[in-house]
Amino acid sequence: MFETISVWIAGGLTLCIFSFLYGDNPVYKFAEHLYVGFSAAYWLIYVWHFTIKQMVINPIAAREPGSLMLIIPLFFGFLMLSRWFPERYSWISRWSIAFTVGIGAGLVTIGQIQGLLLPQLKATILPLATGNWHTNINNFLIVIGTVATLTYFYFSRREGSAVSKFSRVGIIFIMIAFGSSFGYTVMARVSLLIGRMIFLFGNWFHIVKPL
Amino acid sequence: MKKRVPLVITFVTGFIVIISFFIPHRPFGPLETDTLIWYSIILGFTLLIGVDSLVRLHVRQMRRRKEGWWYSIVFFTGFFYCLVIGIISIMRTPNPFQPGTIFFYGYKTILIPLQSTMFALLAFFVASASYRAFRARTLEATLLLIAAVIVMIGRVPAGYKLWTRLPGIANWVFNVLQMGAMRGIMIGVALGAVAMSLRLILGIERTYLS
Amino acid sequence: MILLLALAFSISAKDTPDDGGGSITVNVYNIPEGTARIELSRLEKGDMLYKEAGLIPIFKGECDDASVVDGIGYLYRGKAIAKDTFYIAEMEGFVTSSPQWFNKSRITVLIFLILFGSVVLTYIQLAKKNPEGLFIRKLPALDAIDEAVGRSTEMGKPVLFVPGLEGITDAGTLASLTILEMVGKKVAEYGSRVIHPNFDPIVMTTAQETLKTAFAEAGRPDAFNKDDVFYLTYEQFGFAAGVDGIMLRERPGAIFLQGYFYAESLILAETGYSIGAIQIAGTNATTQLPFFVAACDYVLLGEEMFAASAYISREPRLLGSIKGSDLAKVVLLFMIGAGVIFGTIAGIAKQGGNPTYMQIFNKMLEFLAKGAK
Amino acid sequence: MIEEKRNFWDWINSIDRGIIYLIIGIVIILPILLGLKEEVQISPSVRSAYEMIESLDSNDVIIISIDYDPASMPELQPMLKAILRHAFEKDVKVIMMVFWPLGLPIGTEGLEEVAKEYGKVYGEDYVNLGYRPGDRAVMIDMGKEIRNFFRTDVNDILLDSHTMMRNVHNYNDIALIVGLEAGRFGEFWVQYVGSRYNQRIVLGVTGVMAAETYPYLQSGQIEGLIGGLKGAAEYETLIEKPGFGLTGMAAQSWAHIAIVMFIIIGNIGYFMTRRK
Repeated sequence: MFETISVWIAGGLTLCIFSFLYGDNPVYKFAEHLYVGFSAAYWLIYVWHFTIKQMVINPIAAREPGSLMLIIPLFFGFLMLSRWFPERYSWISRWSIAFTVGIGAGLVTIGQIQGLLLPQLKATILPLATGNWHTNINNFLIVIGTVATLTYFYFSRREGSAVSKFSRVGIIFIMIAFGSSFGYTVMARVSLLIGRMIFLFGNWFHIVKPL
Repeated sequence: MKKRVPLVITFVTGFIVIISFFIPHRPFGPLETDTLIWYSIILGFTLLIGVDSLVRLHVRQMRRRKEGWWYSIVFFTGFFYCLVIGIISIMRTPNPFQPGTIFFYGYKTILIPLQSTMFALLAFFVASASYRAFRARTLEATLLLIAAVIVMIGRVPAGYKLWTRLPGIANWVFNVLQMGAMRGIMIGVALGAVAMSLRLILGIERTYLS
Repeated sequence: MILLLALAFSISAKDTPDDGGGSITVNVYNIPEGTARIELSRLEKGDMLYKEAGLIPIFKGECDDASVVDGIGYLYRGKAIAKDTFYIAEMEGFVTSSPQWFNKSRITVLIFLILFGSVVLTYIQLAKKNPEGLFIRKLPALDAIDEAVGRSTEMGKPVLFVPGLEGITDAGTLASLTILEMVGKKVAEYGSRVIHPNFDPIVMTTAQETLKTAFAEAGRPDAFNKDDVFYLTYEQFGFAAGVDGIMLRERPGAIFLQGYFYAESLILAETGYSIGAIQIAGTNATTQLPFFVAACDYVLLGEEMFAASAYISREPRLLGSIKGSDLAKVVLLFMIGAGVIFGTIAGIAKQGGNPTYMQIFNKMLEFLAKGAK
Repeated sequence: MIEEKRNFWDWINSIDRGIIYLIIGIVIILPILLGLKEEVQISPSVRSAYEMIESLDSNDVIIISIDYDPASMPELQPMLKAILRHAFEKDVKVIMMVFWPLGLPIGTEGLEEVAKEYGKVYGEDYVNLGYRPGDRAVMIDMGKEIRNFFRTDVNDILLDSHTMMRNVHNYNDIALIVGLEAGRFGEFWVQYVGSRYNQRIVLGVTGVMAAETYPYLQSGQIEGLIGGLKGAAEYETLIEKPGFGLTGMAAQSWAHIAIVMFIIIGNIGYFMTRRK
């Protein structure tokens, strides 16, 4: 019984959202606001369970060594909500923001160099004489594609220079990349619709095998 | 105090993360571990900033009886419904997210259909956009179009039926032609990101404090 | 017979390299056929008995024992347990663990970081001294801004500027604000109007300030209407629907989609295309670029956005970063070029029966980045 | 007559979007209702992902990271189930964790469902760690000790009380990481775990993310790549357990054909109207 009601509500809400195809309308707006409200409260439960309870309260309750220190980040976390405090003190929230910005920046610096720049550079240095002409051609195209794209994004080049002319090759590769990425995205979006349709005709109307 | 302290905090925390990457020795290694845990706890609260502004926005709209204010009532209906079933589940079970709790049912009934249908709408929009915008106006647009069509057809079983080598060609376009350009773009973006991060750590970029 | 002996189950241990201490790396070799699990035990110097120390994963035959104390000697013993038998491997000398001051395996990252960092900082200093002295290519989309605003004014239509869905800390949003400043100046000069719907409240306040300054600098501070920069909603598709509505109602002559966008990008770009506006897009969201390229007249592709904002603002920090990245690209290109040529020669040599160069080539690559297992 | 002709090409050049929506709806619904089946061809990147898991021994431990939410569920949930079936079939032990806040319940549901199919026991064969904010920070600290961030599992039970976790401390004890990605976290797994800790990674990504993930495949930073619903269908074919992925393939095929048709028609219209 409970399951059935749940599926009927879910099916109805699905149709509400689909009504957007006809244009922005009150039914769609109703569903949209319901969604936003529901997910907002969902985040509250998340922060409680995973941040406050599991990461701060539980270790302190278990008297783990050093766990009392966890109150400090908890305090700075609350500071994020600067608008809860009198305007005069709201600048303190910048301390928490600065903390996350600093760590984020440090992580990006390391991650991009170690995880992207160096390995991708290494993977582009491909020998063009491997004994297999097929691989040779592919390697050549990969090297040219990368080099030409990098040249396209070289902003110190002057109009009409040889570098500028070569960068035209880059735009060809970039367009092919965007095209194939577009094709893949079409696939992704269509899959999502298929998922919803199978829900409607399977879980709700029981015409086909449900999810 | 208002600007200097945040700049110092950004510098110190960024520096800890970078230096402890190279120096595993005490105090840096353990310091990194603790800093990252603190980071995670503070970051948890950024989720709340969005919730906070949303609630405020809708309270304001209801007070001012702004046009469409009754949607704010819908917002709060969803909000309190989720909050109540969430709290009930927290009190009843150690894990409110476990299948079987009423919180989970709420999620399945409301959140899944709404969120996934919103994205499913994109299938219609992407079809209409491809029809409208994919015109062979220039050489660039033509290349984009051809690559898109090859991948679209080559990535589904129909492509194989059309021409058995089409899936292979689609894979080749992706693995070789697409890959090189995407790598070039990614390297460029990564350089920009590292430059931006260094600017942040060194206090040259301060827009986030304004 | 010798072959059989060489394949006997054996164990070795050493201080875990490049770590903060308190860990010993244990390896086992020639794991016997049919082994179900390998138990590890260790003997502390001065003790009499071996104590349990966990399991060694069979898939790699290696584990780090992180429960040791620095400076104390340990002996390890591996016990490979098969269905109805077991094999034992023991070590000869004691090992101790110790912390290291520098992680040698990460030297390449450090070199890169120092070189790139100093290049960027030097350029920022140079740009501070002489911002006009650093050359950056002018992008066609920038010329188009003038044209788009002009034509829009001629038709008596407003200009729409959408700043994307990210907050103020996103590089794309920051670049978007610089471009907004330029658009704002043009709009003020032509006496037109700019509509600026927002997703993020902080971006909204910043955009108001930016436009106010832009109108003032153009000599028309009174022409700026604060209500044209407004907050729309905090929900992705709600925002898309709202902007769509604005496009259909106000029929802007020029649309700027500048900033970080998500899946809604294609809804916005398509509606803009269908009302026949000149569209100038720019985003650092690589996944959304294809839609903009297909549906917009001019697109700033990723990094081009940052270059454009540096070009417009001439801010040393932006200019310096772009020039620094440019120099880094040149270096990378040279490394790729030299590497490919050397690799090709090495490949030819290898086919000719001389593998030495190929070995050097592979060593060099290994230095750049450690390969996956 | 000429007037009429031009009208036709104009119409072709600007078909009303309602008609497009209708046709797309039909070509997706019909194959589902008719229960059309399609076979898929296996692409090399999915095969290498499959072979990676196939090469694991029983009792090896893998991490599966749920980095998506209901919006991308139709693409990634079939991958989750297929990979879980493959892993449990081989008696590989699974640790599940989540980095997208709204993804935990669907991930848990998939895990429990497949675990039940194979009679697996919680704590012995699989563990659910739950969610932590701070993605990259969590990934890095887990390389030192998983318990730094996860003292307990999602149910507040200490990790040490689960038999399968007793000897699992960091990535050294993890045979493989499988990331199911709808956003940038796949890149984070590669950059902060793959490169830093030399960890083997297989990614399953949505179609949108596929383009950005291929460079990591070519550079060997990931061992395999499963892209979109088609990738899921390929994986289901490889483990011979058809699921949602294969069910959707016929509709997928027809929708793509319809969209390509629209593109072709649009271009014909464009050239015919422009010629005049």
